[in-house]
Amino acid sequence: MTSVTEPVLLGPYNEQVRGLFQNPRHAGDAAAGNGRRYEARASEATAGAQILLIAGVTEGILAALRFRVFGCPHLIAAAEATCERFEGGAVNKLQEFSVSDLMETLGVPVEKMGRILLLEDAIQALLSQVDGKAINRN
Amino acid sequence: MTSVTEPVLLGPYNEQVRGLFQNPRHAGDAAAGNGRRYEARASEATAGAQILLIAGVTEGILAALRFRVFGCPHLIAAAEATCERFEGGAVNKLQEFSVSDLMETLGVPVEKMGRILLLEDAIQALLSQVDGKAINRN
Amino acid sequence: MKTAHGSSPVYLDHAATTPIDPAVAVAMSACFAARADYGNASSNHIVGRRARAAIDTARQELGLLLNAQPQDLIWTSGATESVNLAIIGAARFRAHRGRHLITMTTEHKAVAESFDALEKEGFEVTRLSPGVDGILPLSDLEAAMRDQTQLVSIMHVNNETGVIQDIEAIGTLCRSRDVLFHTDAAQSVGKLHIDLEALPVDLLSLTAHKFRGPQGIGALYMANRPGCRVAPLLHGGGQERRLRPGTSALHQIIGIGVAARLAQNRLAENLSHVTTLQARLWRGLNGVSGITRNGCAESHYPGILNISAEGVEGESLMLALEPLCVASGSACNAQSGEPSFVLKALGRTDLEAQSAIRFSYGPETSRSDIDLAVKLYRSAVSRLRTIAPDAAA
Amino acid sequence: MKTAHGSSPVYLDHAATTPIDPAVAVAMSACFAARADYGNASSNHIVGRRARAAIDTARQELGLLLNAQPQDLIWTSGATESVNLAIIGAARFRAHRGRHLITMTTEHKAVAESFDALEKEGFEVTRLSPGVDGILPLSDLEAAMRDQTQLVSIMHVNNETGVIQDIEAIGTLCRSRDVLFHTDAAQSVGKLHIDLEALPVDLLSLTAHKFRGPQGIGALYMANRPGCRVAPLLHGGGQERRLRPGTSALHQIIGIGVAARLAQNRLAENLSHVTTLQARLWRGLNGVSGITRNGCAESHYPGILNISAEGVEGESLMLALEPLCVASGSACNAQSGEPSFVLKALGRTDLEAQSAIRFSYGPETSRSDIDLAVKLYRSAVSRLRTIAPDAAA
Ligand SMILES: Cc1ncc(COP(=O)(O)O)c(C=O)c1O
Ligand SMILES: Cc1ncc(COP(=O)(O)O)c(C=O)c1O
Repeated sequence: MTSVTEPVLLGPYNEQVRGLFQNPRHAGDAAAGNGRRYEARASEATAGAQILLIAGVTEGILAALRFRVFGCPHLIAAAEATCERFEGGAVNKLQEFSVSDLMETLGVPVEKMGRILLLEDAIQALLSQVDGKAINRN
Repeated sequence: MTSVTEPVLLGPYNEQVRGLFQNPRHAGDAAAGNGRRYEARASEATAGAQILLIAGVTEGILAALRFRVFGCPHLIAAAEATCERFEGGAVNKLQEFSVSDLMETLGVPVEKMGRILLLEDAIQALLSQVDGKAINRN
Repeated sequence: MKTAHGSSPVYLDHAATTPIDPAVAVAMSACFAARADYGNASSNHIVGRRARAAIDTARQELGLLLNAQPQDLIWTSGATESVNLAIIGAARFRAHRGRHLITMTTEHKAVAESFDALEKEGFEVTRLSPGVDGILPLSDLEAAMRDQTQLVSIMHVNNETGVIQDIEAIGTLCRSRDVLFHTDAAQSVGKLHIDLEALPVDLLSLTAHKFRGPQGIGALYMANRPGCRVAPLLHGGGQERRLRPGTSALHQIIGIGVAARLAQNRLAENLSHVTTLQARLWRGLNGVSGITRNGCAESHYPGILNISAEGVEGESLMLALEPLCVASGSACNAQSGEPSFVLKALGRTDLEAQSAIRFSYGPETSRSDIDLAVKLYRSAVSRLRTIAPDAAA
Repeated sequence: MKTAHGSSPVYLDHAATTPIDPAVAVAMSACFAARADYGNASSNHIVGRRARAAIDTARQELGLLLNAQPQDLIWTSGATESVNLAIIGAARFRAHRGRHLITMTTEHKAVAESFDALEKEGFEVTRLSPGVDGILPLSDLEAAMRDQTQLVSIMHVNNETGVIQDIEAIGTLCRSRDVLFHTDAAQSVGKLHIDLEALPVDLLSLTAHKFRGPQGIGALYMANRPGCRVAPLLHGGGQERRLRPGTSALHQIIGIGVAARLAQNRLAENLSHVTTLQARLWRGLNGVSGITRNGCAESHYPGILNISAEGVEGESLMLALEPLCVASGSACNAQSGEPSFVLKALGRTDLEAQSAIRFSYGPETSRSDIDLAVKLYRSAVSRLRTIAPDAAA
């Protein structure tokens, strides 16, 4: 019966979500270093979930990518996973962000897709702020 | 809790009913001896219970009083108790028969009064057959 | 426990309720033992999730017994509630399809009175009588069907006689007319093989305590087909697909699940056991003069044998049979003393019906229990006949 | 049992369901042990009589807890069914007296949805809002009454906030207007002193699993007064004065009886225990900035404490509180994620309502459980606020 026991223990949050939620190392403000600081916000119309992405960009590189979230564990975990993945890489790598991949790895229930789309909105907003020329957006 | 246990064990039939039902010594035909034989019958309109009283009378004495019953345990017990009581006594003693006394000793539920009245009917019928003059009926 | 005789009761009333299987009792007690195992399945925490998981497991177990999808099973408090929900719920939900309903005269009171209630709401009910064998002729059902007929309810195994109706043929007829078919299977589930994937049954009612599970828990099977829906009778917290709200009774559901699993594992074995017992019982009683077997012997669940005897009054017979625990008529009208309407529908007179004794037995009944029953029955009948006036015999 | 942390759950969700009392579990298991103790109470033999006697004893035990006549208690499958039977049953039975009904916006869904169902049948329902303290002003009730008003249903203790309504005053007002009064006492029976000889209550609903009895069994109290009657929702074998048929669930009824007896014996002790715990919990949480206690502190059952916190999202708070088992909103809508309609009726915004945590505890809750709750709550709130954008704080 281990097959039923584990989901029962974890509930709607898989190991990864629990780990990221418990220890969100990228939560908080970005020290932008000597680069430029960008902020992008997205929130649900009903004033439910909110997300704030804060980036420190130096020569097309995301020297820092941080978040603040008011929202459910899946959104916190998704934000943390995203910052973890893209911090230190080129800004235009952010285009590889994929809602469906994230939902799959984090086991986000479909009815919560709206929350993850919020994260996508924030990323798009961030991208549109950062100097458009350095980035190939197609 | 003995107070609840006992009625639970016995159900609607008290010790006396059970004893009389189990061992109805006056069930069956009366050997009328050298006296006269009388029979009285009573039955429910719905062709339910039936009772037959058989008496052997010698000089105003119920030398034998027997019954046959098709009916419930209370009626069988009531018939047996009645025969037991009146056999060997004067016929006119039968007038002492009391439905309410019998119902009380035997713990007959009120909704069964009709059955005991059947027994009374049979006794009345018996009395009216036996020579009326010897008996003081007021 | 002792009876008024001082001897132990011999329980041959399994159609009223069965002893609980010891393994069922253990599983239920285990769920009380740890605080963390006794949760509210609607709660959003580990204790609630554990309760939900246990309930899902039970639903699977019952699903396997019936070869039904677990999600098509709705927990209720027993067959009475299932039957009411099925009949009243479907009739109301489908009132726009027609207001004519068909059932039988030999159904359990839960069915009969659900239809009575619907009549007061303006539905029209046809109540078909079986033949003297207890079986409903299919042609009678066919003849009773009208354009406005929307629901048929015919029980599977009769609780008084053990007679089995041909629910496959009935269901097939109903499907061909686009009429919903409910069957009260309280007396057959866990005892006879039932395959709901194969059977054309839309709604099926069952109760755990007739197959060695706990009292007070049952289920309604509702096929996942268009038009097969019921309006709920109770309203509240949204449990059981909003069809039957209320905090799920965890230990009860665990109990019915285990009972279903055990019943499935032992179905063939149990059936062959009661078949042997019935043969033994019938052999023992058959010689008694003036007795009649109520209901046919062919299409019949062998765990129930119902016998009328001429010239014997039922209540006295019951007492004379002590310490045997048997039923005279249905357990449900045992208190009323009315002659069984089921036996009267088979053509028995009031007197014949009142003299009926239902013997019902199960896996834990032994051959010596049966032999005692034979001995007691024979002597009781002969003793009471000796006492009775000639005209009654 | 372990949680996802590997630590044992700390169960502070007694308003959803309580752990079963070990003595209740023992009594229930005992009734399974001997075949002869597990009968059908409708059967006419020793096993049936024993079942009836045990059921009578349980009815007496519950009667003593409530100071009610045993015969005025009807067994049901729980408060959901009791509430439905009381409200729908009484409204239908008394429809000739008028078709106007009154209730509150903060009732349990079983009550709220029973009234919704009656509205569809053509009854008119007035739903009164409480003040921000959760209490229904008596003058509002009085003002809502009309000549056609035939039934008022106001709960005793609210399941989310613990707020106590003045059922004595409400009942007195109803009596003076010849209006029937039902109260959903699922959260108060066995916890607060209730004297039905003294209280002007006509119908009262209760469920065993909220006072350490088994799930799936409850009762409806119906005062023996002229005009106080309900139409049954289920039809069948005639049990429970024909108001609630179905084979009586013997072990369940034994369980509620024992639970009632124990609750009565320990009422004062238990109440003082939860009062102490509540003081300790509130002392511990009181200092957290931006928190609000939902419902007034004065007329309040101390076994429930409901707290909203600014700038904290409810679902994340629930996860951060593990291994604490608490509720966010009513257990009944835990799955839906909708903000609690009860808290919104007290004037909370969606966000405030969503951040609410209901702590509920009972006799077996220890001071260290409470201390752990305080510690976990404080750190969870501060951690989530740190993560949140400023605007949400
Ligand atoms: C055929 C049949 N239907 C329905 C029922 C009702 O079951 P329950 O009393 O468990 O509700 C019974 C048993 O009492 C039965 O034998
Ligand atoms: C106030 C209130 N009423 C009714 C109920 C319904 O009780 P049950 O789920 O046992 O039917 C509950 C609990 O769920 C409750 O808290």
